[in-house]
Amino acid sequence: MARIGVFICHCGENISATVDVAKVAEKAGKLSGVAFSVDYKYMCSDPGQTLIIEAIKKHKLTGIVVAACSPRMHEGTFRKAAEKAGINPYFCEMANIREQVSWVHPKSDATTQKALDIVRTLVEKVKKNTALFPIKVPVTKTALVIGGGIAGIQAALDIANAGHQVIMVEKKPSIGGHMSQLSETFPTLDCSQCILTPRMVEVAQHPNITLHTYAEVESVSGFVGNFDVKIKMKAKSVDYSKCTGCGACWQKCPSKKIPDEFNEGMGFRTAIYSPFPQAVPNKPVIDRLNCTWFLKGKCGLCTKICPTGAINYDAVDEFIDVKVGAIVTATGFDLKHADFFPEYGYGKFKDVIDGMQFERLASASGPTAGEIRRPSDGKIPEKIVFVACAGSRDKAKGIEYCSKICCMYTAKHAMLYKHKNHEGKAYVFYMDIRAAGKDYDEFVRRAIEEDEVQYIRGRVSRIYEKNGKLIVKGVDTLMNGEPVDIEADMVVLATAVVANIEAESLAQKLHISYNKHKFFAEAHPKLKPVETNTAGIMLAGACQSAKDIPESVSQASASASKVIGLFSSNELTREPIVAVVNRQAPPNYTSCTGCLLCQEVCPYHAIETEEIKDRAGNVLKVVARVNAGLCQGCGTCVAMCRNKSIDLQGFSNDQMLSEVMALLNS
Amino acid sequence: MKQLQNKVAELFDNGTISLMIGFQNALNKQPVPCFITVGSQVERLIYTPECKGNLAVYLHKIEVKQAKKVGIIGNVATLRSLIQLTSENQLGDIEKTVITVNAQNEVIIFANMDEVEAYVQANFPEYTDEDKKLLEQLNAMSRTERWQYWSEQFSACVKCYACRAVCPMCYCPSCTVESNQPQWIKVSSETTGNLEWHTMRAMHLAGRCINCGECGRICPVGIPVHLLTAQMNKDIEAEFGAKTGFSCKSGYALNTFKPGDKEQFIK
Amino acid sequence: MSEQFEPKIVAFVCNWCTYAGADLAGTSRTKYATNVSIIRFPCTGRIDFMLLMKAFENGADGIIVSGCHPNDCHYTSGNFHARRRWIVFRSLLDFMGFDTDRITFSWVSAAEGTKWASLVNETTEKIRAKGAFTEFKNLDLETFNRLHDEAIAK
Amino acid sequence: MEIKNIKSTNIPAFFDQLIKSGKVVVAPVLKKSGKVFFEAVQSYSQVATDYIQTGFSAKSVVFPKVEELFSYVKNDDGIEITNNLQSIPETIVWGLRPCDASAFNYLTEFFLKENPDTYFAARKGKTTLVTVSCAKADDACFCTSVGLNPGSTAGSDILLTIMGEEVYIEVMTKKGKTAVETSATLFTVSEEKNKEEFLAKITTVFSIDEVKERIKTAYDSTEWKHESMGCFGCGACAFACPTCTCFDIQDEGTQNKGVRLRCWDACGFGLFTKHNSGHNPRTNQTERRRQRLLHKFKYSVENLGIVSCVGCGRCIRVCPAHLNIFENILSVTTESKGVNE
Repeated sequence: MARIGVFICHCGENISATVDVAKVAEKAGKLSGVAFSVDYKYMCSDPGQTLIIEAIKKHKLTGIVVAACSPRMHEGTFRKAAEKAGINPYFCEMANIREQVSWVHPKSDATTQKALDIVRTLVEKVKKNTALFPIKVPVTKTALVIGGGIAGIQAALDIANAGHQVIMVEKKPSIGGHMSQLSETFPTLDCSQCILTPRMVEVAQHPNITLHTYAEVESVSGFVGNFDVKIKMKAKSVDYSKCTGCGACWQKCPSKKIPDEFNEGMGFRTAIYSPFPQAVPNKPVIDRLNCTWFLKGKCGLCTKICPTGAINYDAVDEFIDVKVGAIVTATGFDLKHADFFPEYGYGKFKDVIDGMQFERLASASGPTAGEIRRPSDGKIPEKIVFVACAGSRDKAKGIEYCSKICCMYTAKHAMLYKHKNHEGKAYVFYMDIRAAGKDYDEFVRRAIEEDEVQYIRGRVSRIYEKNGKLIVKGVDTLMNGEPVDIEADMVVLATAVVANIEAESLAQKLHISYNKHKFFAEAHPKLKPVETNTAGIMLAGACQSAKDIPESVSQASASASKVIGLFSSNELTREPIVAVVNRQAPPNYTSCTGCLLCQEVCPYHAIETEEIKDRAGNVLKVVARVNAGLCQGCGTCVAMCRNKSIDLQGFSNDQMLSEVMALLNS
Repeated sequence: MKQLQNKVAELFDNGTISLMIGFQNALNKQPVPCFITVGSQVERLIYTPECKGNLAVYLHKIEVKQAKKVGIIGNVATLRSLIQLTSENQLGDIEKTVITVNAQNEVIIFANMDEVEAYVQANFPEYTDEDKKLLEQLNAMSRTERWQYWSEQFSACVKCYACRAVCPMCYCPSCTVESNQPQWIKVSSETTGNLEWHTMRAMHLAGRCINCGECGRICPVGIPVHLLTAQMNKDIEAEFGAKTGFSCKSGYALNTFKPGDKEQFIK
Repeated sequence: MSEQFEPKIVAFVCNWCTYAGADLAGTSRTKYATNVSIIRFPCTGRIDFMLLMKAFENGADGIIVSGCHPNDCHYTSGNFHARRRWIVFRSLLDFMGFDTDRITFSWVSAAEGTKWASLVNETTEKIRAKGAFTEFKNLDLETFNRLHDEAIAK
Repeated sequence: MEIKNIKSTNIPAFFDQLIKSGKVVVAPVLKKSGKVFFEAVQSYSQVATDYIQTGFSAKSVVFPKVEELFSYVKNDDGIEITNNLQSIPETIVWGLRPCDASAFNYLTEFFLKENPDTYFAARKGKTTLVTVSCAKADDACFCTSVGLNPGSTAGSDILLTIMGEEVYIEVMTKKGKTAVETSATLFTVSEEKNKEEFLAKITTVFSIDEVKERIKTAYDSTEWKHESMGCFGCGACAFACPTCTCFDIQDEGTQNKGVRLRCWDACGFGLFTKHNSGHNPRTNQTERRRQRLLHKFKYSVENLGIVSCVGCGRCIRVCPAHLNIFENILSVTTESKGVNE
């Protein structure tokens, strides 16, 4: 016989202001099977929890209903309290009378009645609850890091340094990511490559890290602690075991006029290439789309020249299968460019460039060896206009969010320019200056005050060419919207940060969610900012949202610590909210018919088959079995099983039907 | 008839089958199911266009399963049942020999399910004229008239479950209607419960029913229950392009989805 | 003045989107009608059509079924399976002459607290205008001990 | 017994008088499905006359398919229990066949002999059976094989035999007399007549005495299996049968109110004997069908001295598998002559 305790929380006055909590407690006390009922100011407080624990012990309660806030808030809290009192934590249910009652309805009898209805519903549910026990699954202590930018590098190094194996997958021929393209970094103006490349080398040399460059994640199956990942190793056409990275091949390669991605199209590279001098690994790949051998079937110069015979035109894409326990997704971002800003003439005027192109111009290793020269004629510009928020915070462009890094890098760009051309003039059009980071605002002030960069608060409406100059038309909103025309030699657009172009397809492979801009979604915006809703998959860096380097690195370390935490024990404890196929006495053994129509429904491929055998080992029937490690507890199989042979623990047929009946029968 | 009997006798003789499920004549001249276990009894076997019963349902009987090597005869609806049951992994433990008699009165013994599929696909049946007419009538009614019609029909239901018993697709060893923990549907036969029962049955058969019409034909109180699943199949075919009992590998419309499924009814 | 009819509406919602959306409506203090009570499911895919039938049998005047928008499902595809199930279920109910308008299907995301509030209000108004759901109750009256009770009623 | 005559043209007038008497009149009605079922009617125009046998028997008048035994309401003062016994109306069943009427004798024995059933007693006490003897029969009819005939008066309060323009009335009981008295002027006194030529000719398929004897040892007959192979395990035969009395007690309700119901059940259902443990003593349809048939021809004879099959043939007509009860009985009793396997 059930002995249920009902605990009504006032939540200060959050609930009691509109719900007559005393009446709910009194009426709940009269419900069949309820042995104890009380209301209290703050159930989640220490004294509140003690009250629950004492009541469970004193009244020998078999289950409890805490009517308070949303279970999404405090279910864990009260389940722990129940456990402390000696009952199975899954005999605790929460009635949400705050978010879904007191906060959305006025003080009235109907509101109190609704609270009582919900309490009654949960009382009937908890009567049908069963003791559930956490599921233990083994953990493979290897992490997969997807993406070899600074976030991926940081996460990989942290995990590897903690003594766990890491597999890093990078789709480009080298790790390093966007950071390797940067000239200097704000707010310290230290050289990006100087601080990054040692980290890249560390990754390559770390005994615990296996690096796969020019590789992509093909598919992911399995579940936390036990992911099976298929990695596609794109054909490099170079045998890395033989290649020494001497560079003879790319020096001799005749296809030299290929726009260089690393230099954002402002320089050229060869068909066999290593993206940049400090690349890790510093070994080339053949760009088959541009290689004469692959286009025309002749040339073969690199094979002839290679001293170690490492060139292999017959290489094909290969697939390897790895088993990992956790995944860190650090796939970074892209910048909006081409054709996105027709009004700014991007793509039409050679001297309208984006921020990353400016980085390359300012970089000592860039196409101009660090001299800022305009792309059209190589002249050193006398006037540069920087346009912040090019695309960001612009509903009309479909990007309402702030790209976050542009205020800072625009200030940096202006500064770098001024440092290199003291006589030059730099203008920045901005909407607001968002420089909320350590030493950030000081940095911007320095640009304005010491380097005399002219900041104009207003938007640029148009850029056009006139007499070899770029006319930037804008307004100065601090001067009553007075029109401003600047004759510039070069314009730099701080274009919006957008999700990696392949983010969506990767999210689908990983079964993680993403927002409408295709940035990956964290499990909780505040409390679980690095986890995803899929257990065992973490986020690091700009794949989640626009981030600067320190933020990306912090999040990467946070992800790494989550992974290390996960790897800290040999097995993993999972919530037992999983589906189960019933078991019955012989001769049925189970009511499952083995039609297996449920297999197709399961998003996690958690439904396997099981042979039911008699004592002599003869197979009596083949039925479904749920792999509790894979099952995530959605219950879609339960709703489609015709004779209810599968049920979902915690949301069983018995529980759900009891809830419906109780809600409607007062 | 003789041809059929000889061929079946042969199947017994060469050990292909140990049980033949077929039809025989009975007292009221209606073909009735018969179960032949020795070749010498084959002269009981008949097969006429009146043999409409769907014998596939017997393949779920434990006594039949025990026979292992089973011969079964039937029309296209029966063959469709076999295809659908195969796709639902229900016939794995029986070595079945499938027989039909075509429009030219030739006895066909299928070598395997592929041949059954090919035959079914070449002779895929339409809805009967009578069913078409009834469905049209029902669809032409106003919603409240349809409600009236079905409530009257279901009020007569006595829950004898003959509709379930004759259905080859109703093979669950325990049916949800019999579940008492939780009790989904009342045991007593009152109209709401009857309506729930038939709704559930239709939903569980939607996309699986092979339109043999047996359930409606045998209802002791004459409820045309088969119209529910017939309409469902029509809708499902129109909506998702799925045919039941068409291919052993074709899926089930309700355990799959397309991202572009219609949703104008969803706010 | 006659008292206005207050329909009983049950909402079957998924934990991750609509339930969270309803929580958000609360956190944002968005006011809405008291007529709708939520039953929480892990996913719309879990919602058995029989539960809808039972809700009507037990006196619900209307039902809301709501979950994550397509592509937003926490379990990636539970809502897609649910959607297909509802397509078929609605067509069956309609064929049986059941007023499918009493069931409101919706996608409400965790961010759409306002949508949840207006969905509740609109559904409440719609069901209020339709009046109490009596079809099932009438069936019971009609057939319970039919031979005898009819006569007594005369 | 009183014997009377009425002109067939006066039957509607008699019928309408019965309705006017305030009693519920249950009579065969032709349904849209083309089948004839008993139903409460308001006028003779609703009554079907051209039928061999109704789809279901009239047993539901005294043993409804669902019967409320009592209802309860929980309130602050405790639990209040009420039942419908007082409101059971006086009922006349019109147009049942002699086989069905005789089934009422069996039902009465079954429900009232030991531990009398209050509900049945109340209903039976208020029920008058106006039987019409059979002028037609079909292949399924076999009442003559179980000791009855198309003109049997057993169980009836009144038996009507249509003899051309005249209807021959045998008033068997006081209740019958009361019914006739509602329209006394329509009836004339008649001498006893031979009904034979107005009755259907029904083949006798077996000797009931021989069957009763042989079936004693038929339990282990191997024929049960052959005869039951076709059985799907539905309850159509039991629900159509005038003497099947299996029932299931069900409580339906919520926390605070509910009813206890007696619902028809069938021994042919697999669930009928299934234990909570999952064990089922009757493991297959063969055993279940044997139970049903032995109950009719053996167990009820042992317990109540009555063969509880009345030969109405309904189970043969409704069986989805077209199983035939008398053929089955013949085969198990023929085969088991003498030896048990």
